[in-house]
Amino acid sequence: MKTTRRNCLIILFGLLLSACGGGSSLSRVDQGTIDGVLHFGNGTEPQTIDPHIATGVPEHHVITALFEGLATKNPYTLESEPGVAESWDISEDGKTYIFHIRPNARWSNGDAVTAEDFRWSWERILTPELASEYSYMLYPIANAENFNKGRIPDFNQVGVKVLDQLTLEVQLRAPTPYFLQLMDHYSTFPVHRATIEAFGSYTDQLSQWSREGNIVSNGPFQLAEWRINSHIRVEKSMSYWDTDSVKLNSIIFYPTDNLITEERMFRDGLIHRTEDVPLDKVPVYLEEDPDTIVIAPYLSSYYYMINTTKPPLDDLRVRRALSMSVDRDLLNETVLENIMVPAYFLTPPGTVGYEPPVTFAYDPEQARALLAEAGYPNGEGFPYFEILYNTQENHRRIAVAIQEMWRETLNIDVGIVNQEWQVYLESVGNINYDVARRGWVGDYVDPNTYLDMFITGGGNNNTGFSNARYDEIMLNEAPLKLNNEERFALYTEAETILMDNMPIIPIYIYQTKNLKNPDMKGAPSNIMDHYNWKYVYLESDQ
Amino acid sequence: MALLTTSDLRVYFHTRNGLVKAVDGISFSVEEGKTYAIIGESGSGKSVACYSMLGLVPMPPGKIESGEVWFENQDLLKLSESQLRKIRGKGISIIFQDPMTTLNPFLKIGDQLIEPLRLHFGMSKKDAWQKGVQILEEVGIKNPAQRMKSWPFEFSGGMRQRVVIAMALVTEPKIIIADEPTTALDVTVQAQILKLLKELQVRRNIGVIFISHDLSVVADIADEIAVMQNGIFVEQGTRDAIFSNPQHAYTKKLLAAVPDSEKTNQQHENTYLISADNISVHFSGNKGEGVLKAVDDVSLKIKQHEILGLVGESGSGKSTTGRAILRLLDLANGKIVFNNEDISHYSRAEMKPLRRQMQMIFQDPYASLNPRTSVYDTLAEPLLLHKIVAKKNLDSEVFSLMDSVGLSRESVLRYPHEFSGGQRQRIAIGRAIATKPAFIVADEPVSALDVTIQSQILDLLLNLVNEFNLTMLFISHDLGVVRYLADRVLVMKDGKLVEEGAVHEIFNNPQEAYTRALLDAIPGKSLLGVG
Amino acid sequence: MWRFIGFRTLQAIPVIFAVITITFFLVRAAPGGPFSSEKAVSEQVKAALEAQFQLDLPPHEQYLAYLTDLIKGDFGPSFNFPGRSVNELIFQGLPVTAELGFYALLIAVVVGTLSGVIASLKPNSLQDYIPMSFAMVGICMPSFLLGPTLVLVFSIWLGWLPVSGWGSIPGDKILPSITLGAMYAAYIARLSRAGMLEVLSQDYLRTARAKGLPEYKVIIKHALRGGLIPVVAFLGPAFAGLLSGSFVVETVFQVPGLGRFYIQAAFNRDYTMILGTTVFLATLIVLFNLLSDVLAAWLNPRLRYQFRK
Amino acid sequence: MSNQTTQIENIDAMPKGVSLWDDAWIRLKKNKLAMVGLCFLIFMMIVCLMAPLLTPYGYEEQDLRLGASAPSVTHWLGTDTFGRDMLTRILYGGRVSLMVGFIATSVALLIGVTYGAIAGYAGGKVDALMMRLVDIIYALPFMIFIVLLMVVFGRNLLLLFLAIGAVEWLVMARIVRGQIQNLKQQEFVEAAISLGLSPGAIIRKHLIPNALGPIIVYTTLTIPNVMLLEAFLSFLGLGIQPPQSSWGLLISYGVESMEEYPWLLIFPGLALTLTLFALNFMGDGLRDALDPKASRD
Repeated sequence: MKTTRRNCLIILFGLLLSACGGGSSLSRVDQGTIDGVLHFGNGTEPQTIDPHIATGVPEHHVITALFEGLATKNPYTLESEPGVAESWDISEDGKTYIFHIRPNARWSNGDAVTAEDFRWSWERILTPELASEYSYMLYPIANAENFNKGRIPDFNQVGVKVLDQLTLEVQLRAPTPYFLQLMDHYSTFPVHRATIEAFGSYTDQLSQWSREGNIVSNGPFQLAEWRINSHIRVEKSMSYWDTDSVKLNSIIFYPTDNLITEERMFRDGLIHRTEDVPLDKVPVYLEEDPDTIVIAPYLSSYYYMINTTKPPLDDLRVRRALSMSVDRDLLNETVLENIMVPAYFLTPPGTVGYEPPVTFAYDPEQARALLAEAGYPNGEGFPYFEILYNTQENHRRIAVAIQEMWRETLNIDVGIVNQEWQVYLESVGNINYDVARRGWVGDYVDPNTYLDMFITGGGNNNTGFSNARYDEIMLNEAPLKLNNEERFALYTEAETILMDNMPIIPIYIYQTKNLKNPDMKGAPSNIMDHYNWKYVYLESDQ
Repeated sequence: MALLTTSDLRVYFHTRNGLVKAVDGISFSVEEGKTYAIIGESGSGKSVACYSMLGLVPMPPGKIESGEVWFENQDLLKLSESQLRKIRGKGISIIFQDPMTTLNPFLKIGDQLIEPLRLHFGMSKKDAWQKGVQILEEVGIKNPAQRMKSWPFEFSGGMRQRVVIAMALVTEPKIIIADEPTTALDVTVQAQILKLLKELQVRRNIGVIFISHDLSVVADIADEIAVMQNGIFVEQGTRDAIFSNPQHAYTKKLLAAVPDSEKTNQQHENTYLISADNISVHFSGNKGEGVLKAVDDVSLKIKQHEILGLVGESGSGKSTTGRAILRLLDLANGKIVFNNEDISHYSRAEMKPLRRQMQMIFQDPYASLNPRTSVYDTLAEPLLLHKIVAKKNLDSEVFSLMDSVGLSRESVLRYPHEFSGGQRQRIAIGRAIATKPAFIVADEPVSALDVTIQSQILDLLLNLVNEFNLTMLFISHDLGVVRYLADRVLVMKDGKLVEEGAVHEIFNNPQEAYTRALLDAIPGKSLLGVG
Repeated sequence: MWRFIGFRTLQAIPVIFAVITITFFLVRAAPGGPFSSEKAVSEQVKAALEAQFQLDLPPHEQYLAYLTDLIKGDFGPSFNFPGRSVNELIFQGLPVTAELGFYALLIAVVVGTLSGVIASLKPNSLQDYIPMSFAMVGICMPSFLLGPTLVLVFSIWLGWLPVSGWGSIPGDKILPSITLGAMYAAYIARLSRAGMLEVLSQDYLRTARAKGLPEYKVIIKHALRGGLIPVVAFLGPAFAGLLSGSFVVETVFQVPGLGRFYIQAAFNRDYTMILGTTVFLATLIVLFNLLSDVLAAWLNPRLRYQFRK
Repeated sequence: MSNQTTQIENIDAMPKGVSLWDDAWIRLKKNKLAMVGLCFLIFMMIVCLMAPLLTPYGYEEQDLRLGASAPSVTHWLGTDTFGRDMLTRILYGGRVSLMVGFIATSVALLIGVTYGAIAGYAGGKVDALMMRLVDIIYALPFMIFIVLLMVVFGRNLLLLFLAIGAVEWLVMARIVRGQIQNLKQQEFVEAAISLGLSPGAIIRKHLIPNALGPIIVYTTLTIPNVMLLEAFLSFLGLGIQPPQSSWGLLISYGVESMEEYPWLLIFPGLALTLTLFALNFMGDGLRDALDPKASRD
C-alpha cells in the first residue's frame, strides 16, 4: 500500500518536472535542420509501403523515399531524369522502350538491381491474385491488361523482355507520350524478389516483407522505424547508387490528419512541412508569415457530378442552369480564400501545354431563362434534390455556399447530405445521388488522365454520361496520334462535348496549400506535389 | 465531590423557522461513582444538553446562550476546540444510542477501540492493542484478541454496544455520558448491558450521566433523576423520591406509561379465523451453506377477535412467521387456512382479493411509510386499490380514517418525515385498517417508540381491535407490552415454538427457562412487581 | 470471493460472444466495404481482393473461421494495414492508451476527490459553489473543445508544453492527460461530494469526534472510506470509458493509441480491426466492472465478508 | 353525512389535486437559484422560438463578401465565414439543440427508467439477463450501428432521437436498477405488497418516486451529452442538414477557427453553457423539491 502510494507521487512529480523541462532547448525543427533530419507532416497514416499495394499520396511520399523506379522526375521541371536506368532508347513509332540499368544500382542488402527485378516486379503487380488497385498504370504495355484480367495466363506474352542483366525492353500497345512519367510512379517500382518470397507468396497482400527489419529497398532511404499513428522514420541508405547526392540524414513522416493540430505542430516547431492548411489560416499566414505558406498549382480538379439519369437533372437545360448560376469567382474570393482557380472546364489548364476550352460563363440571367425554359419559371415546382459530399470541412463550406447560390439565383430548394467516406464511395459508385462533389487528382501529367474518365461505362464516370463521338475520340482516335498537337485538338473537341452536355459542374482547379519551413530547400512546388528526396536539403538562413 | 457541575445551561437553535430553545436553563451535578439519569421524551433536549457540554452540537445553528460547565477546574464552555478535544474521549466519554450506526462500518473493531488511546496517550500500537484486548474482555466479549480483528457488522447489536462501552471506557474517563444506550436492544440484551454498565461504574468509580426516555430502565441503576421536558428540568431528585413521590404531572405521566396492567381475559368464539399448520420458511443462504430454517415447523391458530402475542428475541423467527401467515413469504412446507380457505399456495393474483382482509403493521414507522407519499395518498391508496369507496367519497373516508387513528385533519397533506414516530405509526395503522380487514399482523409496532407514545399506540390498537372487531397477531420482544395487549402468548426461540399459553399463565407460571429469562429481563421490575 | 469472480466471468462469456456475433454481422451489413476506393477498381481486382481477405466465402463460413481463429487468440489480419495483424495493432495501441488513461484517471481522482471533499465540508458556501461550478463546466466541455483550448493557451501562447505527441518531447503527455481526465474529474467531484455529504451525517463520525479526534483525522480516517465508495464503483466503468472514448483526445494530440485505431477502423470499414477492438474493449469493460466491484467490496467489509463465505 | 360537513369546514385541508409534483412545484418556487434557472430556460426557449421575429436575418442568408466579421451594430454577435448573422444562427440552432436535448433525453429517460426499474425489481435471473443485454449493447461499435440505421431508415429527426436515446438509456438503466434494488428492501415496499398492489403499481407509485433524486441528477448530466452527441451525429451525416445548425455544431465549427474568429466559438459556447448551468440549477432544485425531507427543516 505504502509503496504504491509513493509510486503515484513519483509519477505526479515526474509529470510536473517534465512540464517544466520543455521550452528551454531548441525546437524540434531547428534541431532537425542542424542534424539533417526532416520532420514531415504527411496527412493520413499510410496503410502500407508495399509499392504494389499502396494507393494514396501519403504512401507516395514514403515509398519514393524508399524505392526508385527506372526514371525519376526533376522536381523543378517535372522532366523525366535517369533513375535506376541511366539511359533509355525510344523507337521511332514510340512503342518500344529500351532501358539501360546502371550497373551500380544496388538493393539495400547489397544485391544488384537488375532488369529481371523489373520484369518480375511488373509480373507481380499484374498478377490478378495480388489484386493491385494500381495495376492499370501498366496497361500501356502490350498485353499487360490482358494478363492482369486473366485473359492470357503467360506473362511471357506481355511486352516486357529482359535483354540482358542490365537491359530491359518494353513493348507498348500504342505510343504513350506519358509512359516515361509512369516510371516514377510507385506501381512501376521494383521490389526485391528474394525478400518477398522469403515471407510467403508473392501475391499475398498480408505478407510481412515490407515491415521494418524485413524490407529490402533500392531508394535513397531505408526504413528505420514505423510506429503506426505516431511516425515513420527513414534513414539515408548507404547502398543507394547516388548516395552522395542525398543530403538528408533522415526523414520522419508524421501522420497529421487533424488539420488544426497539424498547423499548431508547425507553429510550435514540431514539423518542417504540413500537408495542408486550414482555410481560415490562409489569410493569416499570407499576411503575417508569407514566407512559410506555399500555394501552388496542382494537377487536380474539383467538380460536382450530376446524376444525368434522374429527373429533373436529366434535362440539359437544368444542368446548365445549375452550372451557370455558380459564381465561381465569388466562391473563390470568399469561401476559398482566393487560393484556387475558378474552373469552367474539367482539365487543369496548362497540362503539358493543353489548354481546355471555355464554353460557358457565370450568367445568372441565362441560368434563370434556361430553368424557365425547362418548365420551372422562377424555380416554381422544381423538385427538391440534394448535394452529396463526403464528410469534410471544406466540402461542407463549398456545398453550403452553392446551396445558397442556387437558392438565391434560381429560387430552388436544395438539401445537403454528407456521408462518411466509405458510404460516399458506395453511393457515388452506384450512381445513387443527385449531385455529388468529386475531386480528381491526375495520375500523370496528361489531359488523358481526366478525359478518359467519362467514356461510356467508365469506372469513374458515375454520372450516366454517354456520348458516342466522345468515346470514339478517347478510345480510338487520340491514342493513335503521335504528336501532341493533333492529340490535343481531339481532346479539345472531347472536352467541348463534355461541357456541352454538362454531366459535371466544374468548380475550381486545386492549388496545393501547405506550410513549409524556409529551412527546407530543394523542394519546389510543382503540379504533382512531387518530392524528389535527393534534391531536398535543410539549411538555416541565419 | 462533584465531578461535573452544570449551571444554567442554555442552548438555542437559530433556524430558518425561528428560534428553538432546545435547552433552557438546566443545572445539575454528577458525583463520583454515581449515576445521574435524565429522563424525557425525544426532543425534550436531553441529548443536546449533554453534547453541548463537549462542543458536539453543530454551531451554527446551535448556540450556547449561557451557562457554565465545570469539570476538573475548567469551564468547558469557555475552552477552545483543541482544548475540548483533549477532554473528549479522555475525561468524558459518550456511549451513543444506536450501536448499529455508532461504529464505523469500514474500520475493524480493534482500530476503533485503540484510537483514543493512541490519540490521548500516544501509546504504541502494540501497547494500545493489548489494552484494547483487556478492555474487551472486561466488557464480557469472549475471545477478545481475535475479536479485535473483526468488523462491526460481524457483531450482534448487544455485542456492538459492549464494544461501544469498551471504547468509552478504554481511556479510563471520569465521566461517561450514556445516551439511551439500550433503547435499540432487545429486552434481554438490555438487561445485560445495564448490569454491565452498573458493574463497571462501581468498579471504576465513574460518574455516569444516563439519558433515557424510559423510567423503568433507569429504575434500577440511577442514583439521581432529572425529568426533562421542553428544555427544562421539571423535576429533579433522588431515585426514590421520584418514584415514590412524583410531584410534576409529567413525571406522573411517565410513570403511568409503563404498561403494568394485565389484560382482562375475554371469551372468544371457538371458530378459528386463521390457522397455520406445521409451517416452515427457509432462506437460501450463500452457496454451499445450505438453507437457513427461519421458521421451523410452527403451528398456531387464532380465534376470531383474539389478540395472539408472539414473543421472542431478535432472530427467533417471529417476524418471519407473521409474514409467512400473510403469504408475503413462500412456505417451504405447511398449510395456512384463512377463513376456511387454504391459501398456502395462492399466487399473487389469487391473494389480491384477500389482501383487504389481512393487513400488516410494521415495526419501523420510519421505513414502512413511503417518504414521498403524503398522508392522504398513503391512506387513499388501499381504498382505491380495493375499490372500497367511490372517488367522490374518498376525501371523507380518508378524514374519517384519520379521526379513527387520532391524527389531526390539518396534517392530511403532510409527508411522513414531518411527523413524530408515534404519529407515523398512527398513519401506518390507519393504512392497515383502511380496508376494514379481519386480520392484522402487528410486527413490533411500538418497540421503536418512546414509552409514553408506546402506551398511546397500544391503547389505540386495543380500541381499534374492539371497534372494528379485529383479529390480531401481535409480535413483540417486550413481554410487558404483550402482557398488556394479548389474550394468549406464544414464545418462540430459534424458529420453533417453545411455550404457549394464556397471558396470565405464562407470566405467573412460566414453564420454560427461556420464558423465564425473558421475564427477568423486563426492566424496572421493582416498579412493576412482576416475576 | 473467487467464487464470485468465477461466476461473473462465466456470465461475461455469453455477453462477449453476443457482442462478437452481432458486431460481426453488423459491420458486414453496414454500407461501404473495406476496399471501396475513389478510383474505380475492376471486377477482377475486387474479386481477388476479397479472396485475399476471405470475404468471398459465405458469411457463415467467414463467421466460423473467425471464431476458430479467435479461440486461438488470433484476431485476424487488419484490412486497412495489410501485413499487420489486429493483435499486433491492439498491443501497439493499448499500452499508450492505458498509460494515457492511467494519467487521466490519476488526475481525475486526485482533482475530483479533492474538490468534491472540499466542497462537501461546507455545503452551500463559496467553498462548495466554486469547485462544483468548475465541475459543471468540466462536464459540459467536450474534449474536442477543451483540448484545442488548452493547446492554444499552454503551447501556443505560453509555450510551456508541446502541441502534440506522445513520449517524444518532454511534457507532451500532460495536456492529453488533463484533457481526457477533466470530464472524469468533474464526475468524480460530484460523486465524492454526494458520497461525503451522505457519510458526514452518519453517527459514527460523531463517535469519532467524541473520542477527541481532530477534524482532519475525522475526515481522513473515518469519513473518506465510506464517502468514496461511489467513486470507486465509478472507477471501473470510467477506466473502460477512458480506453474506448479516448479517440478525440488521441486525434487532437496525435497520440498513437487504441482509440484512434478504433475510430480509424470504423471509418475504413476494417472489419477485423473493428471486431478485434470491440471484442477487446468489451472484455475490458467486463473486466473493469468486475474489478471495481471487487474493489468496492474490498472497501466495504460487509460485502467482503459475504464474498468470503 | 357528518364527514361531508367537516370536509367543507376544513377548506384549507382540501386534498384535491394533491400529488408529489404539485407539492414539489410549491417547494421549487421557494428555491431562488432553481427559479432563476427555470426562468432562464423559459427565456431561452421563447427567444429561440420567436427567432424569426427577433432578427431581421434568415439563418441561411449569406453575405459571402462580408465573411466572418466581429460583433458590430448590424450584427450583434458577428457573422460566420459565410457572412451569416451569428445571433440568428444561435437562436435557430437553439431550437434544434433544445428540442434534441429534451426529446432525446426523454426517450432515454423513459426507456432507461422503465428497463432499469423492471430489472431491479424483478431481480434474480431476469435481472441478470436484462443487464447482460445492456452490457452487450454498451459494447457494440456505436458508429457502425448509426451508419447502418441511417442506411436502413434514411435520415430523419425521429431516427436521430432514437439513436441518441439508444445509447443514453443504458447508463440510466444501470443507475435506476441500482436504486430500485436498494429501495425494494425497504419496509414500505413490503407494506405496499401486503396491501395487494401489483408489481407495476409498486414500481410506479413507490419505487420510482423515491429514486427520482439520482434520476434527475443523471438526467441533467445526460442533456449536455445528448446535445454533443447530436453534433457528432450531424457531423457524420445523420441528424440535421446545413444550412440548419445546432449549438453543438456551431461550437465544433467554432473550435476550428477559434484563433481567427473567436466569436464563432464564444457565443454559441456561452449559450450552451448558460443553458446547461440553468438546467443544472433547476435539476438540483427539482431534486430537492421532490424530496419532501430536504426543504422543510
